[in-house]
Amino acid sequence: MSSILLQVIVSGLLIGAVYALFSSGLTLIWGMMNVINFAHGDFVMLAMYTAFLVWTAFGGGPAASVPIAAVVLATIGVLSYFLLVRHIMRGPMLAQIMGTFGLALLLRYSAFWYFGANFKTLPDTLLGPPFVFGSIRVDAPRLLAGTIGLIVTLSLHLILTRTALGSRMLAVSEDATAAQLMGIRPEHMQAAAWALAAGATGIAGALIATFFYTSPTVGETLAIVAFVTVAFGGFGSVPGALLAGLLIGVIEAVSAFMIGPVYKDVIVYTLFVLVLWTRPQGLMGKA
Amino acid sequence: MLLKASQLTMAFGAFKAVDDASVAVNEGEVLGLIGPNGAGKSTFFNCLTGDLHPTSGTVHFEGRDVTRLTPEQRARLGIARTFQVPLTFESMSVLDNVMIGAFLRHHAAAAARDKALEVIGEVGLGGAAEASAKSLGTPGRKRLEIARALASEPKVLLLDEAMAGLTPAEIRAAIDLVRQIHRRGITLVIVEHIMEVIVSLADRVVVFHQGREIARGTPSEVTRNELVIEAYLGKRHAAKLSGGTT
Amino acid sequence: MMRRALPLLIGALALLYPLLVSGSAVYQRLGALVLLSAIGASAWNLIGGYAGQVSVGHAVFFGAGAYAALAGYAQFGMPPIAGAPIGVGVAILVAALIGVPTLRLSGHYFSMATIAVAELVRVLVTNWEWLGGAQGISGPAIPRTVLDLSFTSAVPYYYIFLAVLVSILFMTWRIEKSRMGFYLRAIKDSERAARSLGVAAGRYKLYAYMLSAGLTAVAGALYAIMFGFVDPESGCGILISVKMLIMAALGGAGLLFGPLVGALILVPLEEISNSLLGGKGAGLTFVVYGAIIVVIARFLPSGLLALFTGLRSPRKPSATEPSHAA
Amino acid sequence: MFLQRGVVAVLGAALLALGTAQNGVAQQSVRIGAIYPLSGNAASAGSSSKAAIELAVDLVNHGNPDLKDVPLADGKGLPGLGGAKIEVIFADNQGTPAAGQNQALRLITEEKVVALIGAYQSGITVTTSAMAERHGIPFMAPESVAANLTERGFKWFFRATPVAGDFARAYSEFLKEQQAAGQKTASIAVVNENTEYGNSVASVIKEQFAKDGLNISQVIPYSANTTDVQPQVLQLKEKNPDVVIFISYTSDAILYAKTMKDLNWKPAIMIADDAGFNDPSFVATSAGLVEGLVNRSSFAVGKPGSVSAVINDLYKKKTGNDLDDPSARAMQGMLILADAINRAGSTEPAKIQAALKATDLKASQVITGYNGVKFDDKGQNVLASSLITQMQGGKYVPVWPKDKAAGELKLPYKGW
Repeated sequence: MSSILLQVIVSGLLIGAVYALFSSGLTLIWGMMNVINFAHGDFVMLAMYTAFLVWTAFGGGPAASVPIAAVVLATIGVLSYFLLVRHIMRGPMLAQIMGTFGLALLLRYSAFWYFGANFKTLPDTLLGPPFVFGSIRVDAPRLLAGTIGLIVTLSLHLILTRTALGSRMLAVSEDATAAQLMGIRPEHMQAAAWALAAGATGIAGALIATFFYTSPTVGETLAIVAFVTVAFGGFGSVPGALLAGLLIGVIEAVSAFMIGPVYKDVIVYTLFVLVLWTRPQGLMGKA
Repeated sequence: MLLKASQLTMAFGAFKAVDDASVAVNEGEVLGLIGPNGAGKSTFFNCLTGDLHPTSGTVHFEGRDVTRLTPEQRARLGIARTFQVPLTFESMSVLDNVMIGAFLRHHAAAAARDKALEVIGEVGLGGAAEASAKSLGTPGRKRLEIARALASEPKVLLLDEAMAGLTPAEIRAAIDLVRQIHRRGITLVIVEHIMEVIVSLADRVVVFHQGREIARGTPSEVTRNELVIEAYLGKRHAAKLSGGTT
Repeated sequence: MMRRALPLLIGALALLYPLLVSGSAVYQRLGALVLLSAIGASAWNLIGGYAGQVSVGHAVFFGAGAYAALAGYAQFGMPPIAGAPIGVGVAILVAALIGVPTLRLSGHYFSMATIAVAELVRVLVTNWEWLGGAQGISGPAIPRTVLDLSFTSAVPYYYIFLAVLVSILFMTWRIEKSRMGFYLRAIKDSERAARSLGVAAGRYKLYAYMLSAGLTAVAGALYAIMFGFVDPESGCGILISVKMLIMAALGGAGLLFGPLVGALILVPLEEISNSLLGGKGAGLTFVVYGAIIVVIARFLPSGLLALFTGLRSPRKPSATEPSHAA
Repeated sequence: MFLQRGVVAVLGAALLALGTAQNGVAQQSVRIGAIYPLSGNAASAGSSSKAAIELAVDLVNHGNPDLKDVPLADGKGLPGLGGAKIEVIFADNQGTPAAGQNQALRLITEEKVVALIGAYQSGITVTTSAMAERHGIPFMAPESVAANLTERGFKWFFRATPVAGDFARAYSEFLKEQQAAGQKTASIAVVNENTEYGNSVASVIKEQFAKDGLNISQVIPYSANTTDVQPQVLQLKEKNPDVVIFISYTSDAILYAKTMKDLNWKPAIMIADDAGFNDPSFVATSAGLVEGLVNRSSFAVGKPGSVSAVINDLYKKKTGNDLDDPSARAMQGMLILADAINRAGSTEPAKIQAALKATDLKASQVITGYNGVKFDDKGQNVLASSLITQMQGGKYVPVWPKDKAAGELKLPYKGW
């Protein structure tokens, strides 16, 4: 294998891990509450601005911006849950699309109003020079984002499967009434899920900001990828999102390199539709 | 023979929910399917209605192989059903619910409405025709499902635990309703775990256990069958049953 | 009395609206825009509202109509309106192709599949030179004959759109009252129960999808005729799909007049807030727009019209024929 | 009943909006409508253009002593109309052709503007100018380059900007000069975004270069607003062309600058076709990554005291950014309109149209690098031209053609 092709695959894996990272919050909400959060991309956008603010305020890098963005976004997540989502999730699916789409516009253009339309970026020297392995180069921000992406998705998975909080949240998602009879307050668990999901999204956004531009409409660019990743991997499955993210990253990179960048979307969407047709529950979703 | 299942097997992976079951339903009879939870009777039932396609074996209706037909195709041939957990059309009125069934044989809305109103009267929901299906309680919903199925003018009606969740008084009313349906010449297949229902309604009973048929005969025969008592009823229930009360 | 007077009043208002605002070309045009959006949303309503299959990819059909109208002009010099039937045909055909596999999917999976297919189509159209590729295609900039339907005033558009909308609503009303309408609602509530009663759910969903697609193409063709331009984003972009859905949902999905009510609220809101706030360039238009959508979703999740159907007796519109009034 | 009340309420609100919109009509001012993307993906560019147009109007209305050569910049308003001031009404096209056309109608019929300027995106200029044409209102397109805009037989459409053919000729001549000077130009790659702008410019460049014997060895179209540009950069790295021409919007431009550094690849000559690479956001975020980048621009800041330098200072004071090329062209468009209205001596559209047709501005009278302004029958400015600039120390400096240069061209490309 030529070293360039190897570099293409490495690059694909890195961006794929990032896709997984910013999709895991979406899949959590989707799987646990059966709510499509159309504002997910705008949550990422808010986290990116948070990182930018942290840097302009006191020059803080990811070490400061990641935890701050996680807390800020978790708060926004809980607020969204109590003020909006709690009320629309029992309604028809259309109300959820309508409500979260409205929320997306509200967040996007509030950011627009506050920060202006200009693109912002963090200095590219924030995290030091790229790592060089032979002929393969891995830039530090992406490596950090990819690594933390793996850690966050794995931790989310462990929280869901190995902790009391996780099993309670799953109990609520399986059967809220039964869970209530067992003394679990569904609203608390759902709020916790939103906090967790939005917090993970906060981490994702703060990390993406280190190598991507930030603008009020950046969420749109990212959201579609997140939707496809989540549906591809299986709604609600965090490991599914990880697998799908990595796959999409590599497929995009290799097809863009070998066939042409304009066709990478064609290939990813076609694959996605094929997966839906043959395996509607996604790669790792429950049947 | 109206409806016949031959050597039906339904496997989910390695697990066989129904294992080589053969059951025939005669025209005009009331057949009971019983068995403990997980015995495979619901799976078997769903193979008859077309909700599931068996892994192997065949289903014949009026001599015709319907194994691969969809539920809607079977409904058109005259197989109707109710659901264990009622699946009423929640956004519609009782009348509209029943009209969905009536539309199968009456394509014009007016004719379907007439048919539906007639059936609604028969099942005793007359006063509630305009009420929303959502407003009904469990007995009402079960009755609505039966009305809906009847409006499709079936030859055979399959009732999936139509009495579950009802009070004894409601059960007695429901049994009367089923008898009345039977008198109209509709063949019935009843899945039940309430013995009283089976004993008072069924001409013949087939008992399932772990996916296999373990006994068949009249209700009194199977309730005396050792295998059935051991596998399913348990001694306590058997004693209760012979006492004749519940 | 009131029940009879109200529809008459609304009908008269609809017919006279361009005269009532004759002093303002902008408000005449606003009327036409409301009707155009209502046409699209009503078309979507057939599959998304009545049958409950939430398509987020109707832009494909909208684009088919819009592109057919203008490609017919650009390639063969046809008047755009002549391309409309071709667009409708293409949309129905494409709907059949997309529908057969995707309508098997349920709930969110269907929605996701429609998004993906629509994005796929958008990317393909972007790379399709015959359709103008990324640059899009323009209609006749200067009308050659009246058949080009290129008017300075919005009033002719208003009446064309009104006639189309009334036809679509009449057709929808007929369907609503018929077996198909009942079946679609049954499928929405419980596909499994519907099938057990002999409803060929797959076929009816496909019919509704194809019909909805064809009517959406009409909306697309009318859009292209009025605006005289379409490119991949304005023809097949995801925003087109979402707007149709939001409009129907806001008024009341699955209700005859739901989409129209949604359009009556959202289109003026969009236009007026853009006129008042857009020039300031602070994005306030969309803050207002988003906030209102959120508030309606929060307090009226089934749409504005649910407010009235909830207050009325539980009697369904199905019982309006006097001979059967109980 | 409720529905009825709703309709009345909506109509009421609408009429109210109409009322307030009309209240602001001032008797003495000449009203011009400006339609730009003030929300959506291109909002960054739209707000810069808005600021530049405001600056142009400010020059006409209040003047500036350092700009004696620029027509009307003496602060006397429009002498041809008794010193009337210009008032610009801005509208947001929201990045959609529909909103652009709706707003055009509003500006024409409600705001009674005498001319329109806009609309940045070519597709929106199509629909917006069609509305102006139907109403017989002059339309000035200062920056939309799509070729078909001037092929529609419009009588009210004027375009001041150079178009793709002009850029392509400039690149070709520039590269041939570099070839003659000993630079390697054996293989040329074109990387273009895949919407109307990138596609049309790329195809014109391909034609022109083929005619001029320049070898394009690689063309990489890609979808705009992409999440990742690593594959594109790796494709370049694999073929290693001597020259790369990027045709990109801001978001992708930022990613290309970063990614080329991350993957450590650069060509000997890197050319950017204006757009994203001239966006103040790009310069602010990425200037340090693209030292030596050759760019195309119609505007470049000249020596201190020159017209362009004075205007750039004024713009910087207003916005905090240097004046970028598309915004400078928007500003130029507004100044051309103002000049024509002044010469028309009337706010009657037909007279403005006639004055626009008679426009004859010299190179010294324009703020951009155009050779002047003169419209042909189709409304295209035949004197429009481009400069070649180079990123030097965080700023674009004009380096070619020689007579308009303010700095020395430094090759090869340095990058970071």
